[in-house]
Amino acid sequence: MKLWRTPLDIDRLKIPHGELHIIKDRCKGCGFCVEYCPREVLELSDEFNIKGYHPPYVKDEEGCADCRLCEAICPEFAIFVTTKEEVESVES
Amino acid sequence: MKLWRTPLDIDRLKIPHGELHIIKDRCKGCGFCVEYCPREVLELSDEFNIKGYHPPYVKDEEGCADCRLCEAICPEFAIFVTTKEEVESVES
Amino acid sequence: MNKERLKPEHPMEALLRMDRMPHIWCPTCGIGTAVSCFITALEKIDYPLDKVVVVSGIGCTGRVAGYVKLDSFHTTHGRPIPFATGLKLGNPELKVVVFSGDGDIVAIGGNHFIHAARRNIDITVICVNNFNYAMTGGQVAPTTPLTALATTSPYGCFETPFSIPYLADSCGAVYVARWTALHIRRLTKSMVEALNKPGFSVVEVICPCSTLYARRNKLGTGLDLMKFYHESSVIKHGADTRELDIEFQKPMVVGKFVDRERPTFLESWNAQMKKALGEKFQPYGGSNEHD
Amino acid sequence: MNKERLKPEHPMEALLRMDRMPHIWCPTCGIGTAVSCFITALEKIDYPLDKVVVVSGIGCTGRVAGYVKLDSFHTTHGRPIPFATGLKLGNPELKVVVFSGDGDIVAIGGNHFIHAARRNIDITVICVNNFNYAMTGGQVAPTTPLTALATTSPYGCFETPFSIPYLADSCGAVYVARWTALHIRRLTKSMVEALNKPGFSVVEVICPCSTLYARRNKLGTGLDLMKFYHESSVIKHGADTRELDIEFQKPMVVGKFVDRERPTFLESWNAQMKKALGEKFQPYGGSNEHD
Amino acid sequence: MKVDPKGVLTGSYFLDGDHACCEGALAAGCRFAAGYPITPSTEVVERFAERIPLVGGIFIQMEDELASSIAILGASWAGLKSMTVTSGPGFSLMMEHIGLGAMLETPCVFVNVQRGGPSTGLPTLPGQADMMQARWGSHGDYELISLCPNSPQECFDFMIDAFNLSERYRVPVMFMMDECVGHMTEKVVIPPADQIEVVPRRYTTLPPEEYLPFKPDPDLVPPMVKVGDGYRFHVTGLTHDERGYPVMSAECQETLVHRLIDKIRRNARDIWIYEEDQVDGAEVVVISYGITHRVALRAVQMAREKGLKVGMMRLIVVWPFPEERIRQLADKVKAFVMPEMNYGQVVLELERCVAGKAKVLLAPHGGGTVHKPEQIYERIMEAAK
Amino acid sequence: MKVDPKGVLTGSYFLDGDHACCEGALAAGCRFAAGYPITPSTEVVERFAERIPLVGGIFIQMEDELASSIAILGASWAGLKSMTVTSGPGFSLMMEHIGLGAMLETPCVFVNVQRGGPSTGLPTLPGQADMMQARWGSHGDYELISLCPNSPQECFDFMIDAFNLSERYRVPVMFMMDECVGHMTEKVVIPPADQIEVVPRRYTTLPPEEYLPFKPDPDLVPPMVKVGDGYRFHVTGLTHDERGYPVMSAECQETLVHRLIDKIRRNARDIWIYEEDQVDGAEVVVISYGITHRVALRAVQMAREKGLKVGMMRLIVVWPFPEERIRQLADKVKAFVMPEMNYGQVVLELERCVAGKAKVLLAPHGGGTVHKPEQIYERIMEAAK
Amino acid sequence: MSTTELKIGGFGGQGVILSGIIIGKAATIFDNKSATLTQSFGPEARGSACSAQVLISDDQILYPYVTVPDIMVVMSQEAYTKFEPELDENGLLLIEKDLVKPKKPREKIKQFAIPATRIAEELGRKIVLNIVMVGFFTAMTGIISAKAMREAVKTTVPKGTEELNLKAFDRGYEYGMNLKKKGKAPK
Amino acid sequence: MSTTELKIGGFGGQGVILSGIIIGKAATIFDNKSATLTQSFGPEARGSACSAQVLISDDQILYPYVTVPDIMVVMSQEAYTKFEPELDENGLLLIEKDLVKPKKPREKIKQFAIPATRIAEELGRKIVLNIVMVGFFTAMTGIISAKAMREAVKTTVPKGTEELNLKAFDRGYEYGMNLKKKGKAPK
Ligand SMILES: Cc1ncc(C[n+]2csc(CCOP(=O)(O)OP(=O)(O)O)c2C)c(N)n1
Ligand SMILES: Cc1ncc(C[n+]2csc(CCOP(=O)(O)OP(=O)(O)O)c2C)c(N)n1
Ligand code: SF4
Ligand code: SF4
Ligand code: SF4
Ligand code: SF4
Ligand code: SF4
Ligand code: SF4
Ligand SMILES: [Mg+2]
Ligand SMILES: [Mg+2]
Repeated sequence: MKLWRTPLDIDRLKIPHGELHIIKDRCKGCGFCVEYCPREVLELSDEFNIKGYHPPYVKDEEGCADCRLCEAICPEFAIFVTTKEEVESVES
Repeated sequence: MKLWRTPLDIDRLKIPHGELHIIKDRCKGCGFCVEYCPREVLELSDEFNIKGYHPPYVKDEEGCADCRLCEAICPEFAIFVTTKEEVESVES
Repeated sequence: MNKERLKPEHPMEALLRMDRMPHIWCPTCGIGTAVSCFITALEKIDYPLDKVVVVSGIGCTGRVAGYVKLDSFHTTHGRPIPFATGLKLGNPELKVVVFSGDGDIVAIGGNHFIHAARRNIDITVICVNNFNYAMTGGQVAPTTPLTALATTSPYGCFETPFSIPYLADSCGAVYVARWTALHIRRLTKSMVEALNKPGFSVVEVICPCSTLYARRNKLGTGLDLMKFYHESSVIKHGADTRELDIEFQKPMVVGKFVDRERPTFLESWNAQMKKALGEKFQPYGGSNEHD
Repeated sequence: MNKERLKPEHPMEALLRMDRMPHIWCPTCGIGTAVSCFITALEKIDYPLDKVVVVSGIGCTGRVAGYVKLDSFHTTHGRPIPFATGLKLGNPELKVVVFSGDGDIVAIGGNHFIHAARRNIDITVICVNNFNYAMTGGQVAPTTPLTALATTSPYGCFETPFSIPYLADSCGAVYVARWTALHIRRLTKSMVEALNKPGFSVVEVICPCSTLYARRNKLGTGLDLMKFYHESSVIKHGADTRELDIEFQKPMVVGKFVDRERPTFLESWNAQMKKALGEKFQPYGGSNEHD
Repeated sequence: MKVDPKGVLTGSYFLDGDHACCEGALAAGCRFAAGYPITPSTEVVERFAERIPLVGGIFIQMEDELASSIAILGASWAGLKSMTVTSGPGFSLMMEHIGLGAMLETPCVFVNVQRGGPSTGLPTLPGQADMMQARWGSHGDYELISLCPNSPQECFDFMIDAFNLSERYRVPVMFMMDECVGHMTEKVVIPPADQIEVVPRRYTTLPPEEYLPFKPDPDLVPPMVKVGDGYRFHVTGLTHDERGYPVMSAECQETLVHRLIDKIRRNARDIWIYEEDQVDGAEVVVISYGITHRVALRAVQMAREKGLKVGMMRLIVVWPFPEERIRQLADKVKAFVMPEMNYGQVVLELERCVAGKAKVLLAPHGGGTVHKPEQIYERIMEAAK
Repeated sequence: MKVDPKGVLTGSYFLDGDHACCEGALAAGCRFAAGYPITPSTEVVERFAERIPLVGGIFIQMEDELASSIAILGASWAGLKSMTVTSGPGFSLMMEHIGLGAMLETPCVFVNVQRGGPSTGLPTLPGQADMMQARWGSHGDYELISLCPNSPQECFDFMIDAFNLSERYRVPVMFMMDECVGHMTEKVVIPPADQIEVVPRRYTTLPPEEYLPFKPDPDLVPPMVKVGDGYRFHVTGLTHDERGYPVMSAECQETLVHRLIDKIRRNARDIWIYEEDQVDGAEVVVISYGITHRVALRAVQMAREKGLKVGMMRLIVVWPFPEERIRQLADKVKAFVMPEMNYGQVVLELERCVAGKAKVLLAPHGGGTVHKPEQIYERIMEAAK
Repeated sequence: MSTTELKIGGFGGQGVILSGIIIGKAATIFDNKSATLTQSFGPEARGSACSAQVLISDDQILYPYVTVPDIMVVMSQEAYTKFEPELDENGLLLIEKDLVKPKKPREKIKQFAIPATRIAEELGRKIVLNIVMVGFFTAMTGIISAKAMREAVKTTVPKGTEELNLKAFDRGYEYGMNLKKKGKAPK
Repeated sequence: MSTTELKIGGFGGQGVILSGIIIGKAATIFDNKSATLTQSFGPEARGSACSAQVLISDDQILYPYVTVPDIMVVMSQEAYTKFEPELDENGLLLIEKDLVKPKKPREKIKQFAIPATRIAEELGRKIVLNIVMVGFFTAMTGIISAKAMREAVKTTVPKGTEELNLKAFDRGYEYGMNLKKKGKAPK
């Protein structure tokens, strides 16, 4: 097993996290993503989209664990996650 | 329980038995009755009926136990049994 | 002791359309025997025979409706069950019997069979399983044992057949039995029980088609075949319905497998409507209508 | 680690007909989630997606074929299974998926379902059970739980529903699972397993119709209902399929219930013909045809 | 005969055609419906399911249309007036049992709320393209009766006629609505029960020994019996003799099937229902049925405003087709125009009966919506040329 | 295109029509049949079941006719030529999928060996009473092609035409045999494979990005693709646009359904197949199809012997009906006689096209056996009066 | 013109059809007029624009369709966008104030708005917004008597909700009458 | 007359249709004639009278049905009773000796019998009685060559039974030729 060298700056090593993309006008405000996000990252907004629904917004930008449950659960294909480029992590 | 008087002539007391009626022209000679009669009372004849089949005949007139299996098994409704009037029995 | 009748006539004649005899069934075909048992069963149930109706589909077995002297309907292939459903719901005091073939009941008619069982429509289904579509000349059926020959499986059947009792059981039938046509007494008894049982009851009658199935598979005469099945079958009341598969020329399990209680369709209708509508409900059918 | 895409687009777009979005499904309807799981499953199976075909019947779920960017057929109500059978036998190298509703699969289509299972046709059936006929406005279905309201059971459903896994099992399906639409990971995994399994595989997806069923039965929002089922359901792999009935607003059992081996229809055809015809047999289908 | 008042919801209502159709059935005494949901007809049975437990009768949603269409035959023989309701795809599935109904001479009503076809087509939008199917859709030869209402009130009224005709002639009657009429809401007046005349089932008066289930009266219609009354009768879809026994011969076929056909053809004068308006002296007569009639009215108005003498004939009973009347009109007018929501169906019969004596112009429309009145108007003007 | 020789059983045989029909299908390249047994058609699939494992293809006996009739559509899209075989009651059950086949423009062949109807009727005896059903039996508007052979040889020959027409126009073709032809045995000559011409499926030459599955060529027929070739296309029984996507509008309906109809109507001249004999100068022309043609021949002989000028026209393609030719003939002859084994079906179209220009006499027959030649002869003599 | 053509638009779930039914019922059953209601709906319409068309006349109605609406009631933006252009150039347009952001109306069109949703919410059930609109319609058009309309509301809405709905009707009606009083509306 | 009309009658299971097929095949495939075989069968016919009709001609056959048979081959009493009256008044009637008890033949009818069942039984398989009859037919009518007939028998009967069947054919044929030699039959 390969041994990693001790990180230079342990604080800068983050768990990988996700960047959320919400296609607002596709959303029907069902709340599945909000309800099932294990990190409680999302919340329904007050804003109306073009169809008159309240799409979610990212309440806790940093909290997302990139688990992609929201992406999988959304019945409207309206939310997805990309892995954030971890500029701050030791290994790129 | 009512007690029966001893029969006057024990020999004349017979088990009830059946009289066979074979509607020859209805028979298709399948042999079910012959095969399944528990008393081997029946046998297929050599005679042809109107349809060209060999209907059974009663080989053992006295052997029939009036069980009516032949009647029940015949797929052609071609054989049936009536209970013989037991003139010889003690109780009519 | 009965007086001998003056003019003895076959005791079943009263319940048969004698003006249509001889029937079309081949020599050694067991369908006639199944009918004979049915007639005996009718005599044993305590029900006015004017109120008993026979419904058949199309097929050799489907001809039964035409020979039994009751109100009787020879309908379309595969649809005797929904016709019977209409009859029964149309007049709940009728006792409705579907007497038809395996093709009728579980091939083209399979959907009606499973749904009527699920709903527990109060009818009795007597299904003659002769392992093929006989009337049309001996094609493979969903009951043909693996490897058996039939006109449309000329190289041997390769489709796993249905077990009718298992299918009936898994869809909710309240009474399920299987006998060969030669289990006269037991078959008759099952018919009586099925007729007396409220709800969807099924009696499978094994009688391999002697003309087409037996001949094509070189299984000897119809009598040989019937004897084989009758003698080799194993009676196992209450057997697990998952274990009732029929294999080509192997011993099979017969018996009464299911006898359970469930409210019938009409009982459920009446109960639910009463519950929901109370006094406003105009009950329809059931004994109150016809007492 | 992936480079962030320049123009991020939804990763499922490649497999969806984006020109047809938004889809017709109501807010909080779980069908979309089931499709999402299906897309993920497709990405996980090792099969060229050009060779994967989706067949639907008619219904809300029946619209799936129209949204998935694969060769796809929106056929007639109740008949996706026999259409799929024709496709599969017509070109055995296809992977054929039937994605349709409970009405389609076990009401009008019940006969095809039981026969395809019996024959072990090598297709995967994904059946969305939303407890009613949704597309036509929320009528009672053979899956509606007892006492639930529907437009054609305005006083409460009084017919015992089918248990789809039990029906599938008793007719011979080789793989049977049930999940709610919110069991994302598990549902996806079952879809992958079903797609990889040769033979007739069935995945039931519970997602009660939020617009018609939930509203009429006053069960709150679709989210409430989905949560209820997701949270209250009990996972029981290998559960006895006879014990999978769904009762109105009661916990239900989910899991993978059946995973057995049986030769598929085409395997049986090839084997039987080879046995009977030897060299004369021109094998059709199977890998030899298309390698 | 007066109808059983239990089913009659006397009063004035604002109802759509589907609901009115259901009320018509109940008023006519229908006590059994079997159905399978399909847009745009489902409302008929939805209402039936709601109303029937209050009236005394039964509704069953069957597993498919094959089942519904035969369940109603069973119920009819059990003595109930019965119906099923469907639309295009379901109607196609009922064809076998429409034939069985004709062969068993079973009174019953098939309601088809027509939508756009073929196949799944336009499930929520109107069409009139099942008209030929209503006549020819089952295998073999037979004749039935088809009616077309054009408003919710007529859905109510003519359902009673439909049941009456079906009892009178012992035939399945096709009640050919369309999505427009089915989903259109208007005032519907339901009269008191004692103002509704229903044709009673013609039961035999003979004892079981003398009764033959398929021996016709002089009007070619055989009296009927109910199951369970001790007649021990037999009924079969095979070609049968007067006893109802199968007889497989060309002679029996000729006797039976010819009668089944003549039963309708020879009684056609009593079956035809149509309306006429200003046909006397008309140059052009517009013939239409169902909702299309109401659309054609506007086109006719437009043409009349231009001074054209345009008559209208509206078919309520479309099958049997009123040949006789058409032949009479054909001698008098210059042209006929027939708008249909299809690419030419009933117009073929019209053209046949006109036999070249006048022009016949079709104003076709694929369905999905009704004609624009202009489309019909143009044909009228063309016809007048 | 030359046919795949594997299915061609070149040689001379003494075969019945059902078996010849099967050989015709195999010779035409049919490699998939789905069926459900029904007299008098079952022999076709029985032979297919026996022959196909030797040829490379597959037969499946489905659970019912609903299933068979849609399985063949699936197989056709998978790239195989496919057929199903049935008779009256089964044909009625196939109506929904005949409509689907028309809507999806799926090449395939439906064989109906006609027996006596309606309903179960006369299962083992002939009829010709499903002819209108073949045209109108499914809901909605569409047009198909129907052929009628009159001998085992023609069962072979015209099955090849049936498959060819179905590929050429992307329509289900109805092969309307009857029990007589199906169960009649005669010499059948099967030519060598290289003498059999088959119409190849017209596959698109466009790449997936450009291909639209329902965009027609100028002849109104859209090229096709096979499943699994990477086109990721969609097909629906709903009214659809050229992409195959559902569009629920009257406009889309008009574009699509009108084209489906015109595809046949406008190409009718290339589809019609008929034979004529001595029609020039004839006073009376006898028009017939199927087995009835061979019976009519004797009647015509009898009339000719009496010195009457009688022409014969025999329809091989019955639908589309050869309107144009009938109109021409109607100008020239005094009367037409049409014998049919029904109480008047195709004769209605004849009468319509003749448009009063000549008499039209039907020689009806209920089926169960063929006409007595005298019955036709009498009508000819009556027509000549 | 003896026939008034009315079109009501909104999205599925707003009770568009029900408002059409109430108006038609009031006209036919309680006001002795003729009325024909037709509707457009479809599977595609789940949640998207749907409409009810009502013809109201003193005579029998033959041709049953609205061609050029004289009056239009609009409860959603999508319906506004889709249907407004159909309105007769002299037509009357009634809109839901918060849900519809109209463009400048065409020259001769009379256009009035009511915050029906807000009023409905005040009454405690957003769902009665359609009845508020119906009340507003009654006031602004006068073609059907308020009495008949109230009767129709009472006999059409689900049992147990009559009072609430009548209140909603009245609020809409009053709002309209006030507008009229202020001289802003047709009399 | 260029067309010979033949009817073969018996009961189901006797191979009536097969004999028709052999004759038709011999005519068409091996003797360059035309032949049309039609059959009557039905569900009612299980075990009861059934028949095959064959037209044999040098020209193309149009009208495909037997109307008045010139030749009749009868293998059962029931068939005899049912079909015999149809035979042409100058016709030829060939019967199975043991199975058919004929009445006195009509005036000009030529009638000959063969104990085909017995012959078949002698050959060990009662089932070939139909082939014996076919041989007898060949000898007595001469319309098809014995060579063609033998060829047809050989290629039509089940594989493995060719020899037996040819023997049966020959026995029937010889029986007929002998009858003819004895001057009892048409030449
Ligand atoms: C719709 C339809 N399809 C097919 C047939 C032809 N058919 C008549 S009977 C029969 C099968 C009979 O099989 P089964 O029900 O097992 O009865 P059996 O003759 O074996 O007793 C079939 C396929 C038909 N009459 N109707
Ligand atoms: C032959 C036929 N019958 C009925 C219909 C009408 N129909 C369309 S979808 C549907 C039911 C849909 O229910 P389900 O399959 O459960 O799908 P869901 O809409 O619930 O997803 C029905 C009955 C039809 N299209 N065709
Ligand atoms: S990826 Fe996971 S953690 Fe991130 S928002 Fe989605 S569900 Fe929440
Ligand atoms: S799951 Fe999708 S549709 Fe539902 S709220 Fe979240 S983004 Fe919107
Ligand atoms: S009644 Fe019994 S014992 Fe007598 S013959 Fe019949 S089967 Fe034999
Ligand atoms: S069982 Fe009946 S048919 Fe069979 S041999 Fe005996 S009497 Fe004859
Ligand atoms: S064919 Fe078979 S099932 Fe039919 S009657 Fe004969 S033996 Fe019985
Ligand atoms: S109606 Fe029901 S099943 Fe259909 S999309 Fe809406 S919520 Fe889903
Ligand atoms: Mg069977
Ligand atoms: Mg559903």
